[in-house]
Amino acid sequence: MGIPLKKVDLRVDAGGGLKLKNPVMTASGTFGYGVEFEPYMDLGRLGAIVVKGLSLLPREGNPPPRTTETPCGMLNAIGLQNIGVEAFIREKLPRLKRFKTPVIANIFGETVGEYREVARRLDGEPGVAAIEINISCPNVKKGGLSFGTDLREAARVVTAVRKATRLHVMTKLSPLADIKVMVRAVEDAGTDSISLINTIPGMAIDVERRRPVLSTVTGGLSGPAIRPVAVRCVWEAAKVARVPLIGIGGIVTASDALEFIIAGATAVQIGTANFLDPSASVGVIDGMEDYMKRHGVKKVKNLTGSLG
Amino acid sequence: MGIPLKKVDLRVDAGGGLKLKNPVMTASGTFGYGVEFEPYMDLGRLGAIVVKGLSLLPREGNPPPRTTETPCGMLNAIGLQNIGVEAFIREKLPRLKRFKTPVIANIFGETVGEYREVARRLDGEPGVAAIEINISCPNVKKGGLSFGTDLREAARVVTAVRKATRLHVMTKLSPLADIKVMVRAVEDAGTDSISLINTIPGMAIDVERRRPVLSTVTGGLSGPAIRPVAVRCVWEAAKVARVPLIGIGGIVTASDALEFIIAGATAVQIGTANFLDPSASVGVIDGMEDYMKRHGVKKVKNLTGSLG
Amino acid sequence: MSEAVVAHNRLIAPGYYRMGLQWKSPGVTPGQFIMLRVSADSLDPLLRRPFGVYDVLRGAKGIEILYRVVGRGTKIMSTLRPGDMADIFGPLGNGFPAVKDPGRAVMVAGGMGIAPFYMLAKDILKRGENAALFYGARGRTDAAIATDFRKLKGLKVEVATEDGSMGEKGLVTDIFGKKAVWLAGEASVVYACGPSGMLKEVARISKKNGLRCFVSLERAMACGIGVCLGCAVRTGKTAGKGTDRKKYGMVCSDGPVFPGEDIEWESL
Amino acid sequence: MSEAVVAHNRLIAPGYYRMGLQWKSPGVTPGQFIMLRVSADSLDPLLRRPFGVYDVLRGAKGIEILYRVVGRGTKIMSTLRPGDMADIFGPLGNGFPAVKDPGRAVMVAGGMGIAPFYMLAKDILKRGENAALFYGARGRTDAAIATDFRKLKGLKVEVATEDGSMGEKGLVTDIFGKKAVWLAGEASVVYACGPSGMLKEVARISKKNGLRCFVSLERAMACGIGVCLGCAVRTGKTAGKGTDRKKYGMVCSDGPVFPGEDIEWESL
Ligand SMILES: Cc1cc2nc3c(=O)[nH]c(=O)nc-3n(C[C@H](O)[C@H](O)[C@H](O)COP(=O)(O)OP(=O)(O)OC[C@H]3O[C@@H](n4cnc5c(N)ncnc54)[C@H](O)[C@@H]3O)c2cc1C
Ligand SMILES: Cc1cc2nc3c(=O)[nH]c(=O)nc-3n(C[C@H](O)[C@H](O)[C@H](O)COP(=O)(O)OP(=O)(O)OC[C@H]3O[C@@H](n4cnc5c(N)ncnc54)[C@H](O)[C@@H]3O)c2cc1C
Ligand SMILES: Cc1cc2nc3c(=O)[nH]c(=O)nc-3n(C[C@H](O)[C@H](O)[C@H](O)COP(=O)(O)O)c2cc1C
Ligand SMILES: Cc1cc2nc3c(=O)[nH]c(=O)nc-3n(C[C@H](O)[C@H](O)[C@H](O)COP(=O)(O)O)c2cc1C
Ligand code: FES
Ligand code: FES
Repeated sequence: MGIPLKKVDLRVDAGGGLKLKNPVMTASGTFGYGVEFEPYMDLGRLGAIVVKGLSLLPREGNPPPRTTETPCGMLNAIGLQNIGVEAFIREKLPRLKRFKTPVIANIFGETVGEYREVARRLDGEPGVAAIEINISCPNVKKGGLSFGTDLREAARVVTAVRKATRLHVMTKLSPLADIKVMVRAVEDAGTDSISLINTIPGMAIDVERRRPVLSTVTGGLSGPAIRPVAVRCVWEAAKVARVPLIGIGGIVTASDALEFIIAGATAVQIGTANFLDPSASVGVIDGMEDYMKRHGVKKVKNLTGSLG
Repeated sequence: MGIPLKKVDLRVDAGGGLKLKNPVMTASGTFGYGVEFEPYMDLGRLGAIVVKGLSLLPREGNPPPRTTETPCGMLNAIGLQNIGVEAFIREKLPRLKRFKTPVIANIFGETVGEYREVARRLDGEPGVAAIEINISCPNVKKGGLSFGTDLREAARVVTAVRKATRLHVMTKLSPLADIKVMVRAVEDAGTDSISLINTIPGMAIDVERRRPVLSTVTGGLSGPAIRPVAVRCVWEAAKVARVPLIGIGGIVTASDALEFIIAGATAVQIGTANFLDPSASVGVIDGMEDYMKRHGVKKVKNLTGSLG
Repeated sequence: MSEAVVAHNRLIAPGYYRMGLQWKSPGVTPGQFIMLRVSADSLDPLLRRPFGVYDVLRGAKGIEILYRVVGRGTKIMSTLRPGDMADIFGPLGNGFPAVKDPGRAVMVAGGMGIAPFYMLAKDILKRGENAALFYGARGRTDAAIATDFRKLKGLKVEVATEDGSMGEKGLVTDIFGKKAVWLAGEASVVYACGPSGMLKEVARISKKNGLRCFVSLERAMACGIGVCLGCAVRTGKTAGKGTDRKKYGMVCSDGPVFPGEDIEWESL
Repeated sequence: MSEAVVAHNRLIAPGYYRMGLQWKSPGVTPGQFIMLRVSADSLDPLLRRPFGVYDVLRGAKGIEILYRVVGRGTKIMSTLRPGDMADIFGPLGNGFPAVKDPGRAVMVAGGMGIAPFYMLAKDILKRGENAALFYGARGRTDAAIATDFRKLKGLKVEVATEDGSMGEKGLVTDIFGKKAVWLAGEASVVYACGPSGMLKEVARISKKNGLRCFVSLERAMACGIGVCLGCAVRTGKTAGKGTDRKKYGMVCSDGPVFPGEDIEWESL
């Protein structure tokens, strides 16, 4: 590292057969089913596309209001509204798989059995490269975070999904989990990689009306506000993890993304920033390339865990 | 509540003999030893002043850099630099106690014994109204957060301090604690009130140098960025708490403070906002009074837990 | 997303501004909106703010928006000056549907809800159709923003103010309600935009009188393109093609304009 | 804290601005600084930014600062226009100590470190004492900000640029080092401000030559008044009155000016 370069290698290996042309994915729930972004960018440039959380049956989500802005962040309580795994495969996947970008299906269930069934349905579906298990959604009554903060439950979900599919299995952690032990638990249950963090539970009150802003009272905090917490979580996970880590939380610029990679992540996901600029992730990829050229870093994978 | 009022009652009873003329205190570590703010405001207007964390012996704190800005927040890793409890009593207290504002001593120890000794030294010291036990500082190697996330350790510290003093005992929780059970644990150990939250552990990386920004790698995140998380913590605590709660985290305006009170806090503390404006807390008091007049709320205590 | 240049940013009534934005915009349908990033150098306010397109600049060289300062974002916007850059995204949403041969197109606007109607009114008049605007404001000052509409030849404008300082004293739904039967006789189509209480009432009156009615809704928005699923509104009939799995419509992408009868008004 | 009005905000060299702030300021000692809140309507950037006082406006009607755009905060500042409000807090810090009968006051400035010396130079010259400025910049463009100093009658100005495009080619410590012996003979006092590597070298040269030396340090600051304990710098001798408990000095309240020999340079 040192001499400026003309060409750099952005490829990363996220383990379990998941190879990416660059380390920048879009985060679940912030990029729809991917196809909505076609008018605004070249989807083929992305490292991977993680689609909105899918459940076995369609879910209608929570009543509005579902989002509100907070300082440098936002709260959401979408409640995993989605068209269901069948409709996804039928209606969205055919279009999505035409791009040279791996599609990662984020999945959710209210019971371990539901997680398993969604995974089974996706297994072997051409065009699906990996499954991201969401055990960290704070916005649903059943499932979600109740699995994500309990070591035994988390392991049960991962084991069940692992058995149901030969696809790469990525497990998405909550910042509320005891990171180090949770990393071990999901690794032992067979996850191929770990993504973190999901949103941080938070709430906002409309003081004029003395009512919660969100219909569900609490929601999940995302955006730049949470970045320092997310980087710390990745750094803690990196101390013990044996599988690749995917860093998520408040990334807007290449510099933000590099914080995660230097802290120990192999790749990153861009969430809320897609709302500020639908092509934010392309900007991050370009900026990362610039950085590497400037610093003479030939392979982005050499940056992972390079904190001095 | 409803008809606009000319006069309102801002007094609150924080329990355990701690009565305040209004619910707005300044948070530990952001208001020095209080006296530094004399040139900028009337210290007599504050509900209470919580001074910088005191230890048995002076502490020199962590090497610099100790702070850095983050989106709508800041990270600090001061490491509890302080002049020690003796010097505080000798040099700062005489001046501070001349104001008609209760002084709350925030205390810290590396062992349970040290907490007890600091508390004992403050007990009966005229001019000290309460002790706030900091079991939630993320910036010290020993003590601090290691007590704050372990139910048994937390209870041991509170029990020891409780026995060492007849002063009001306030226990300050970390957002990383399992809030509901921690509330119970410190209540059972005899705390008179609970303040929350302390900073959220976070980190920032200087990507150009591939080095942590803070000398200690991780630090504590404070400021508006964390407010939604803090309000949620207070709301969760309020569901189970029997003692008064003091809300802390990202308060800048009266509206911010009211979120905490409506969520269940009896009083609040202003931290990072003191750096934006040294008289921020007076602005919060005035704004709160305005709000009450406008909404016809006679007593601020009627707002506590008034979330509809 | 797209860099635009502020052409003008004029105070037109206390708290109300009209901002021209030079911008290579694709064609705009009346009723569509844009999302503006308030500050490029700051992450607070974080999210883009949605604004209806008020007009298209001469030669389609950009657009104009009409906005009221209500919070921090719009306050910051009001400090922008000609030549400043502004980051806009759009046009977004469906816009008002053109209805074949309406006897008369009736626009019912409450407060800021008047914004998307200027372009609509011009379009309708250009097509040689009849148009009327019912406008409700709090008082004379707010009502001043309707001045431009009075200059549109052929547009009937009726105003109601809550304090009676201009036009009739009362709500816009009062003056609209009085004329509804007569309008129904003309087989009019109703377009409404404003606070949801008002829209509900317009939809009710329209339905009662057999008037086709389209309402333009407002919701806090994060993405503006139907992907965050944040701006949900409970819809009945338009809920997807024969399935029951899409009970919520997204104001940004399924709307902001919905047939009045498709909204579950109790849920708003 | 205090509302000030922007009197002017002039680009004086690429990236460098001088901003006048009308403000009922208390008296300012050269070397003191103010903290400016970059945006009143935004919480990002959150913290105030510190700037040395460059000059006092005529009739003490305010102050002037000289700043370089380096990041978001200063970028936003550069967009402020005359008449805009600015929220400032200060003056803060100790300022340069006046030394009794110095043979000559020598100012050594690196880059932006020149800012606090304009006021100091004027004060020294007004007292009828001798003054010299050694100034180091990267190149001609940066060196342009020293223009004002050349107009101060009686001030000797020597410039070094890294690229040799103005004055001598080299570092400011080179030109200062060459004159140090001679200056020592005049019993001069040295004031230095700039990057810490440069300050360390100035302190070393001064010590070697028996020159009294004061350095003005920079640190990221949150509070500016010694309460957050964030801007710590390891000091040796000035560490409090005979106790060892205060090994860190606070740049904002114990400084920004420290005797050169009191800083533990290895820790910077
Ligand atoms: C499709 C659409 C078209 C719109 N067209 C116009 C227009 O042409 N002219 C105009 O002046 N306003 C319009 N609005 C409303 C405008 O978006 C809000 O006034 C603006 O976002 C407020 O931003 P702020 O930062 O000033 O206020 P904030 O400080 O964010 O909030 C102040 C108030 O505005 C409300 N608000 C905040 N964000 C939104 C939002 N996204 N949508 C609705 N209300 C919000 C808040 O609940 C609060 O009551 C439109 C909204 C939508 C959804
Ligand atoms: C006592 C004191 C006096 C100063 N006087 C002047 C002056 O007269 N003119 C002038 O142009 N600058 C001066 N500075 C530096 C000035 O404060 C920073 O350039 C400014 O805060 C950068 O803000 P930003 O948002 O543009 O940059 P950021 O985006 O915050 O950061 C850009 C770069 O500036 C550095 N920086 C950020 N904050 C500070 C800080 N508080 N102090 C030092 N460096 C920082 C960062 O590390 C980074 O390298 C002074 C600093 C101090 C401590
Ligand atoms: C509107 C919204 C919807 C989300 N939906 C999902 C989801 O369906 N599944 C999931 O695992 N995470 C979901 N997330 C979490 C994001 O994927 C991401 O973990 C989080 O927002 C933090 O990243 P950010 O700060 O870059 O947004 C959602 C986030 C937002 C803002
Ligand atoms: C610079 C700094 C120093 C702090 N020092 C202490 C301390 O000594 N003891 C303590 O209990 N909390 C300390 N805190 C935490 C604050 O009291 C408060 O809990 C936290 O900052 C959240 O509130 P805020 O967002 O309003 O700042 C410190 C915070 C900051 C920013
Ligand atoms: S604003 Fe995101 S779906 Fe409408
Ligand atoms: S900036 Fe807070 S102590 Fe110096």
